[in-house]
This record gives sequence, C-alpha cells and structure tokens, in this order.
Amino acid sequence: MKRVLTFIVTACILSGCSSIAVLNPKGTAGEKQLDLLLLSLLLMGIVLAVVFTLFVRFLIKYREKPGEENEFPIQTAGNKKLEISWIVVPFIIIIVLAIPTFATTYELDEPYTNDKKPLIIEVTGEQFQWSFYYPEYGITSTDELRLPVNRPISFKLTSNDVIHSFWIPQLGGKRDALPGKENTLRLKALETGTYDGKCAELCGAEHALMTFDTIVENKTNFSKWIENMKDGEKDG
Amino acid sequence: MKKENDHLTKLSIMFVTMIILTLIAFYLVSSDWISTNVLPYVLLFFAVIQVVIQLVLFMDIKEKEGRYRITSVVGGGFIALLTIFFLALLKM
Amino acid sequence: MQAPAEEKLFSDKQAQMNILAFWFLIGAEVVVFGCLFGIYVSVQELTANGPGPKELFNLSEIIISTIVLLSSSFTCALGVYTLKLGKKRMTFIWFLLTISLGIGFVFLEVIEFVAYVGEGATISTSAFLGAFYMLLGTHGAHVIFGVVWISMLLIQLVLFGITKDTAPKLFIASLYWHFIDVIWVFIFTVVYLLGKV
Amino acid sequence: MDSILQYFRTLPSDIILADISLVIITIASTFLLTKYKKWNWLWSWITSTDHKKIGIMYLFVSFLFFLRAGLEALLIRMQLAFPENEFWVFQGERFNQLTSTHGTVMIFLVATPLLIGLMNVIVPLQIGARDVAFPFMNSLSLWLFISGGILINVSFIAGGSPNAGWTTYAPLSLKEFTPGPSNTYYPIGLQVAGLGTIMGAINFIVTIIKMRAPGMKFMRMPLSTWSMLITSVLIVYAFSALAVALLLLTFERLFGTVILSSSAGNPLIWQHLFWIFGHPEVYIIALPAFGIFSDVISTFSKKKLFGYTSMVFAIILIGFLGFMVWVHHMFTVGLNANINVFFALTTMLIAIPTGIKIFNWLFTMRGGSIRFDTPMLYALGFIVTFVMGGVTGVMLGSVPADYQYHDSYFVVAHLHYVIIGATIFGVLSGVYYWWPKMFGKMLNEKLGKWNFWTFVIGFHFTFFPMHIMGLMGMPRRVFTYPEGEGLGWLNFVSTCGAFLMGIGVFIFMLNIYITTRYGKSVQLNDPWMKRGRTLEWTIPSPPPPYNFARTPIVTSGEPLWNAYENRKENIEFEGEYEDIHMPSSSSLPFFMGMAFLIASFGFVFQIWWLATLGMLGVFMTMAIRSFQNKNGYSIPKKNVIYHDKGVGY
Repeated sequence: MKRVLTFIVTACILSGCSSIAVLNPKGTAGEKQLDLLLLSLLLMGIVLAVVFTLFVRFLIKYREKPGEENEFPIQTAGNKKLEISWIVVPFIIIIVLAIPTFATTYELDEPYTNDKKPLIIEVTGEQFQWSFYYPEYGITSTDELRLPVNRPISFKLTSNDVIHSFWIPQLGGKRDALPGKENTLRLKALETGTYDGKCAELCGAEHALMTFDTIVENKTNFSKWIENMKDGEKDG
Repeated sequence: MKKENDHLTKLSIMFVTMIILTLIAFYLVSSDWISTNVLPYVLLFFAVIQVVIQLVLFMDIKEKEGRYRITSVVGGGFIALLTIFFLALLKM
Repeated sequence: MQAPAEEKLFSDKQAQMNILAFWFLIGAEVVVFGCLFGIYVSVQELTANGPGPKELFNLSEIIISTIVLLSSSFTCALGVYTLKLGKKRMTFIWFLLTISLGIGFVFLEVIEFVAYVGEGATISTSAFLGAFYMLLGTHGAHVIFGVVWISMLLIQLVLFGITKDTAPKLFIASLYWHFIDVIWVFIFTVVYLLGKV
Repeated sequence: MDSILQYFRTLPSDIILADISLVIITIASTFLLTKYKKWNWLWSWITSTDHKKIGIMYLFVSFLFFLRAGLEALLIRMQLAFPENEFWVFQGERFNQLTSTHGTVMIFLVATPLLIGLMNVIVPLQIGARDVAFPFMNSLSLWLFISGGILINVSFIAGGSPNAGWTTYAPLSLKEFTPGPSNTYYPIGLQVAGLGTIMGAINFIVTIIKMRAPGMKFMRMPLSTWSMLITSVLIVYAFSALAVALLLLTFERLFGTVILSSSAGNPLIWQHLFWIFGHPEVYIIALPAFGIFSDVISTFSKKKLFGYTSMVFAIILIGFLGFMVWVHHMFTVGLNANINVFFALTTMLIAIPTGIKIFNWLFTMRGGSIRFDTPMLYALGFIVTFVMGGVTGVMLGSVPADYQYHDSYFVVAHLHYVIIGATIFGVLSGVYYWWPKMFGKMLNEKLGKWNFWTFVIGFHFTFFPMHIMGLMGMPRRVFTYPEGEGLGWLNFVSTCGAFLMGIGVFIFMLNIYITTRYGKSVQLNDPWMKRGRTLEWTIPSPPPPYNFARTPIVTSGEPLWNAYENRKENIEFEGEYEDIHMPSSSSLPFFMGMAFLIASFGFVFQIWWLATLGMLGVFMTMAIRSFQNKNGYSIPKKNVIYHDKGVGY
C-alpha cells in the first residue's frame, strides 16, 4: 500500500508538483499528515470511482429514447440489500480512516520527553509580525525562524493581540497563536533549506503580509547564527 | 366539579412543594450539612424537580400533541446541555 | 354568564396552531438561555480584581425574589384554571396579581443591581460580571416583556371577555410566564446557590 | 459646503461609485414606478400575506443580494488574479471587507433565504394547504430579513463594512481592534434577520405538522417538505445559539462587557457559540436542496424515489449529527486530543447518511426514463459536485491532516463545492422546476442549458484549482501572494472560471427577462409533460390565491403519478366546495421591519434616541397586532366553483 502511495507522490513530483508544499514535506509532523492525506485521498478516490461509474452508466443506459415519452417505467420502492450495503461499506471505510486518524492525533499531541532534548522556541504573533524567542540561548529574532535540522522542536505559541495561526506548510500543520493562552506545536525538520511560514488566521489589514522565512540549517551553521545573534544583541 | 377541585388541590400542593424545595436548597447552601462535592448535584436535582413540576402541571406539556411539545423542549435542552458542557470545558 | 367549556375555547384550529408554535418558541428559548448559562459557567471564575459570587450575592434577598416569582407562577396557573372555567372576574384578578408580582420581582432585581453597581461591580468590571448581567438582564427583559404583554391581554379581557380569541392568548402568555419561572429556578440554583458553594 | 466636498474627496473611489449608482437606481425606480403607475401594485406585494407572493419576494430580494455578493466575488478574484496584484482599491483593509461581506451576505442573506423563499411557495402546495399556518408572521419574517439585509448591505456606504471575516472571530471583531461601526453592523443586522428566520422556521414546522391535507401522513410527504421540516427544526435551535452569540458581540462592542477579551475573558467562547450555530447552518442550507433534488430526480427519471424511508431517516440523522460536529472548525485552536478525535469521528459519521442519499438518488435513476431538462441537469451537476465536496469534507475530518488544510484555500474549495454544489444548484434546479408553477410560464430551455453549462464549467474552473492552492500553502483571506510560489497560474485560471460563472448568472437573468416578456403561458397544471408526481402539479399554474379549490384527499405518497398510471388526467378531488377564508393583507409587518431598521441604525451608531424611537415603533406595531382579532375575508363558494370549473383560465 505504502509503495503505491509513494509511487503516486513520486509521479506527482516528477510531473512538476514539487511546489505543492503539503505533498512534499520536510518535517516529521508534515510527513505523518501527508500519510493521512494520501490514505484519505485513496479511500475517497474509491468512493468517487464507484459513484461516477454508476452515475455515467445509469445516465447512458436509462436516458429517455425517442418514442418512450408516454411509457411508464416500473416503479421500485427500494432494495433492502443494496441499502444496507451502502450503510455498511462507508462505515468500514470510515473505520479504516478513523483508526490512523486517532493514532496520529494522539501521537502529535504527545509531549517530548526530556531525553530527546527538544529545542523550545517561544513564538509570539502580533499585528503583523512574528517574533521567535530562544530561551536556551536568550535571543530573539523577528520574521526569521532558524531551526537546527533533525532536532525536535517545541514551539510555544502565543499572541499579543488577536488570534494568529502559525503555519509552515512544508514542515507540518498549523496551530493557532491565541492571546492570553499558550499552545504547543511539535515537529522536527528533516532537511536543510528555506521554507515559507505564514499566518493562517485572518488577523487584520496586513494578514497576507504576515509571513516569515524558516531556515533549517545544520548544526554548525545554526550555532554560528546563534553566536552572531548574541553578538548583535550585545552590540545593540 | 370534583375533578376541577382535585386539580386546584394539586396545583396548591405542588406550589407548596416548590417553595419548600427552594427553602431546603437555600438552607443546604448556608449550612455545611452536605459536603461541597455532592451539593451542586443535589441542588441541580432540586431544580430539575421544580422544572418538571412546572412543565407537567402548570404548562400541560403532556396534553394535546404532547409529543411535539416534549420533542421541542427536550431537543432544545439537549443542545443547551451540549453547549454548556463544551463551554464549561474552556475553563480548563 | 354561561361558562364556555375548555374544549370550545381552545378547539379553534388557529388557536391550537398558535399554542404549538409557542412550544417551538420555548424550544428556541431553551437554547438561548442554555447558551447564556454556558457563557456564564465558562467565565464564572474570571473575576479579575472585582468581586466574585461569594462576596457579591446576598442570598436572603434572592430568596425573597425567588418566592415572589414562584408565587406569580402559581397565581398564573390559577388564572388559567379560572379561565378554563370561564370566570372572567377571577381570571382578571389572578393575572393582575401575576403581573403585580412580576413588577415586584423586577423592582427587587433593579434594587439588587443598583446595589452591586454601587459596590463597583459594573458590567465591564470582569468577564464574570458581564456574563452575570447578560444572563440576568435577558431574563429580566423577558419578565418585563411578559408584564407588558399580559397587561395588554388583560385590557382585551376586559373589553371582549373570555372568547375564542382572548382565551388562547392568555393561555399562551401563561406558558411564557411559567417558562420565565423555569429559567429563574436555574438562575437561582446555578448563579446564586452554586456561586455560594 | 467645503467640508462636505472634502469628505467626498477622502472617500475611496469604489464607495463613491456605489453612492452614485445607489442614487441612480433610486431615481430610476421611482421614475419607472410613477410612469407606469405601479405604486399600488408594489404596495399590494409589500403588504401581501399570500405565501406564494412572500416566497417570490424572498427569492427576488435574496437574488439581489446574490448579485451584490457575486460582484464582490468577482472583485476578490480580480485582486487575486496575479501575484502581488494591486487591483483598484482592494488591498488590505478593503479586501477584508470584501471577503467578510461576501461570506456574510452569501450565507445569511442568499443561501438561507433563497431556500426559505422557494419552500415558502412550494411547501403549502405540496401538502395541500391553502396557506401557511401564520400568514401574518410569514410576512413579518420577510420584512425582518429585508431589514437585516439592508443593514448589512448599507454598511458599505455608511461607516464601513464588517471586516473580520464572515465568522467574525473575537478579539479581532472587538472594539479594541476594529473600532467604528463596521463590526457592529454584523451582530445587529444578523440579529434582526435571524429573528425573522426563527419565526419563519416555526411557521414551517406548524404548517407541516398541522396543515397537511387529509390522508397525507408524514411518510407520504414529498422529500422537499420533509427536508424543510427538519431544516426548520435545525433553524429553531441553531439560530437561537447564533442570537446569543450576536447578543454577546453586541454587548462587547456597545456596552463594554469583557467576556470575549483575551485579557479578562476568553475569545474562544465566540468560536464555540458561532460554530454551534455555524455547522448546523451548513445543513440548514443543504437539506432543503437535497429535498429539491429528490423531487427533481424522481420526476425527470419517471421513477419513485428509491428508498424513501431511508431517505427520510438520513435527513433526520444528518440533522441530528449536524449539531455534534462543530468543533471540527476549531481543530487547530489547541483543545485537547480527546475532544478533537470525538468530533473527528462524528464528522466522518455524517458521510454515512449523506452516502445513503447519494446512492438512493443514483438508484432512483436506474430503470427510469431520464430526460435532461435544465432542472435535471442541475440535479446531475449537483451529484458530481457534491460528491467531490463531500469527500474533501471527510478528508478535512481527519484531525492531523486538517492541521494542514485548516484556514487554507483547500477549505475555501471544499466549502464552495458543498454550498454552491448543494444550495445554489439546488435553488437553480428548483427555480427552473417550479417557475411554471409560480409564474405560469416555462423558462426557456435553450438558455437554461447555456446557463447550466457556463455556470457549472465556470464553477469547476474557479474552485477546483483552489484545492491545489491550499495544498501549496495559500492561506484563506489573503489579499496577495508572492511571486514565485507557483500560485499565479492557478489563481488566474480560477479568476477566469469566476467570470464564466458570472456569464452563467447573466444568462439566467436574460432567461428570466425573455421568458417574462415573450414566453407563452403554459395553461397546464403539470407542464412537465405528465411527469409530475406530487400535489403541487394538480392545481393550475399559477395557482389561485387559495391554491386548492377543494381540499385534496391523499391516499398515497405520489397521488398525481398514481392517477397518471391509471390513465387519468388529474387526481380526484373528493372534498366539497365551500367558502374560503383568506387572510387579509397587512402593512404592519412592513412597518415593524422598518421600525427595526431604524432602531438598528440607532444601535449601530449609538444614537440612543433613534434606537428608542425604533424600539417604540416595534412595540407599537406589536401592540396593534395584539388587538387585531378577526381579520381576513371570505371568497364565496360560487366564485370558487366558477374559477375551478375551467372558466377562469
């Protein structure tokens, strides 16, 4: 099954869909979400195929032919077996989708244990910028998020004014930044590179411009950046 | 005429019951008679009794077309409870 | 005067439809007050620096207004009872008593609110007080509306007597009044009593 | 004088244009009404309590709102046609106003009232009733809806439109972040319209329960009527929750409560209350459309509806589950995982009754004799579109995946597939289907087909690319997007599609014009070539004011079809002719609506004397109504007989 899905993804990428961020994840959370997306897409593809096949077949076969205008087709009230089948089959499909959904939901909700040494980043949204505070290093950056590759990260999200939503499509799904409340988003970046980050919840006039760059770097470059930032703060 | 007098007696008894329930509830809160863990449920139970008295006796919910009347109120109550439950969860 | 039997008074199809429609309105009102209670419950503890339920409420005053409103519900029931017997005079008296008690209740509530505001507990002091005033205010507005409505019907009762038109109207108003009382039972329990627990 | 000129100079050009067109339209319509001496005619409509006329007015007014919101959609698409585009004035703040009013108007003032209007015409006819249970209240519902609608629409030129999205999330919608009247219009306008909707729903419920023709048991009712019954129940509960949410927002903005503020209260209360209303609303606007499609598919396939009983239970189940899923709009706000999975499950479960309906429709066509008239085309277009929207709905129910879709264009695509696919297709299908019943003329089939194909093809071009845009990371409600993310061509395709849809709507209007002007009267009870199955096709088109000269006695679910099968022209009316009591028309609903409008303006701008004046007007009209006892007039038996025996038409 997984192989088929991988094939679809590969085909998609080859045909130029690599720009579809969600289908091309570079983070742990994003990967799990993609698995679910593909699973649900597959299941729903089956449903669509069945419905459209019946649809087209019935339309062609039972259209009114010339001369039939005054005929009375046989009236059928229903069919127990058929009706039960389209209660049971969708139910099974839903169970198949629900189980991994539940598992992944709890998995993504699970806090990191301390031995995983998660990097904690305190993210604050305000109209219309993001600031990232790294308590481990005591530095703050604005509209630019630097992450070390392959290290678990725990974002602590909050807001200074209205509701924002923190989203880096290629790393993983979003989480709202609520004023007066703290939300947590956990993920791990798996590849170096620059990814777009956005605000996904309408937050005012410049909502569309409330973006940030996410730069995932290897350990040395990340440390270098930390040092630079620290120097910068001292100078400032 | 007897039937009507019966109704009148019933109304009066129920009215007195409601007043008594209210007073008991009031007393329970001002004394430490029941532990505070249980007390809210006792008080809510009293409230529900009073509501049932009002609906059945004063408002004739079971009379003509009672099933529609009951459906309407029970449906509303269901949605109200759902709302209260999830709004109360926000406290956490 | 010959007493019209109950069946005749409410047998009109339109009257029955009105009563049924009113029950669905009650269903809607249940949700309205359910949501208001929901808001209240969820912000109950957000008292900011203002007073909380324990400091604010004085139960012995509340018990008076509770008894006043419960009694009005009883007199209202008696009003419907005499209405069904076709006794115009008694009906008038019972309903008049009902609205007088209703006015008394509103009066007590206004005094209560004025006292709270005097203590600095206004609608914008805290979320708790906001929700409190919203819930109680909506209920109070219902009582006032009921008083005006029943007064209107009493005028009609005097002018036209107990007829196929006035009787169902009074009956529906009585349903409304009992419903207000039902809501008060919950307000009394959830807001005042549980606030003190 | 200078200051006034100065004021106009500061106005953005789009508002000036709106002002000018408003003045022109007012003058032109006044002139035309006077020239053709139509004021009395207009007044007779305004004061009418006939359910058919009220339904038609509902349709007309909400169609006007549809044009407005559709125009906004085109402006939105123009702004988004290219990356980093700057179209006219619609960036930032003004773009937010566009999207917010587009959503608000489409949901509250278009989708809901269009269906209510159509059902207002049809339901009494389908159950064999002479009118609704409360004709006066029916008119009042209409005028409250119009008042609320005027208020929301006029905000654009008087103080600024709502700009916090159609969901108006706090704290953005609070005074602190959006001062001015903009977001005050929203709760007050919708409160008034919502009040009308609740009344309308209660009216439908009582009508359907109490006014069915003799012999029409619940399980013999046509599906349109069934779905309207369940929808009305949903409205009664859901709109009450909305009323509280709106009251709360009003208190926050006008009276200084702090329940929704982030520091002293909790903004999530708004989201809960809004979605407790908001999700059932989706079914409120979908279920009647399902009902219409059931009737249309059955009629144009010449087949009894497959699995009638399971269809009815599916509707009830959808209605019930509809109240249990609202948190799926809030998956990303950080509620705990238990809550999220519970609502994920209920969300997915809704697919089951929906699936039952889809398959029942398909199997209704099986073994039938399908004709492709425009109503049927829309029904078929609906099946394709709605299934696609439905499956993305199940995908959205999967919580972790939803973290990716939430608030992205994927959701925008999904909701338009469902709402346009069901509601707008449903209304168009229903309007084509029942137009001859309402006006006595058939809409032009050729233009109808052009209308269908342009609209549907345009629709898929507009919204299908949005799925991909969402997956590419385009958040909803953005007024611009950077170059180089590959979003440009998708958006451009989408914009082109939107214009094709616009052409479709234009053809529809053209069709109405041509039909009204040049169309021939149908002269038949059942103009769809003896395919009608239910009671509305047993009476003249358009029906007389009292609908049924004699009350029909119903002995099966599809009385007319059974008559046809027995080679009869119409069902047997067995009842006696009698004097028919008709409700008299009344101007009170109109005045009450206007009083609400005045009061609302007072509240929005916090001019308290105006608000008091308006509310006094409201209570005055209510008091007057309370004292009205006997009203209505009688149509004598001999007139009814005269008309019914075929002399009149």
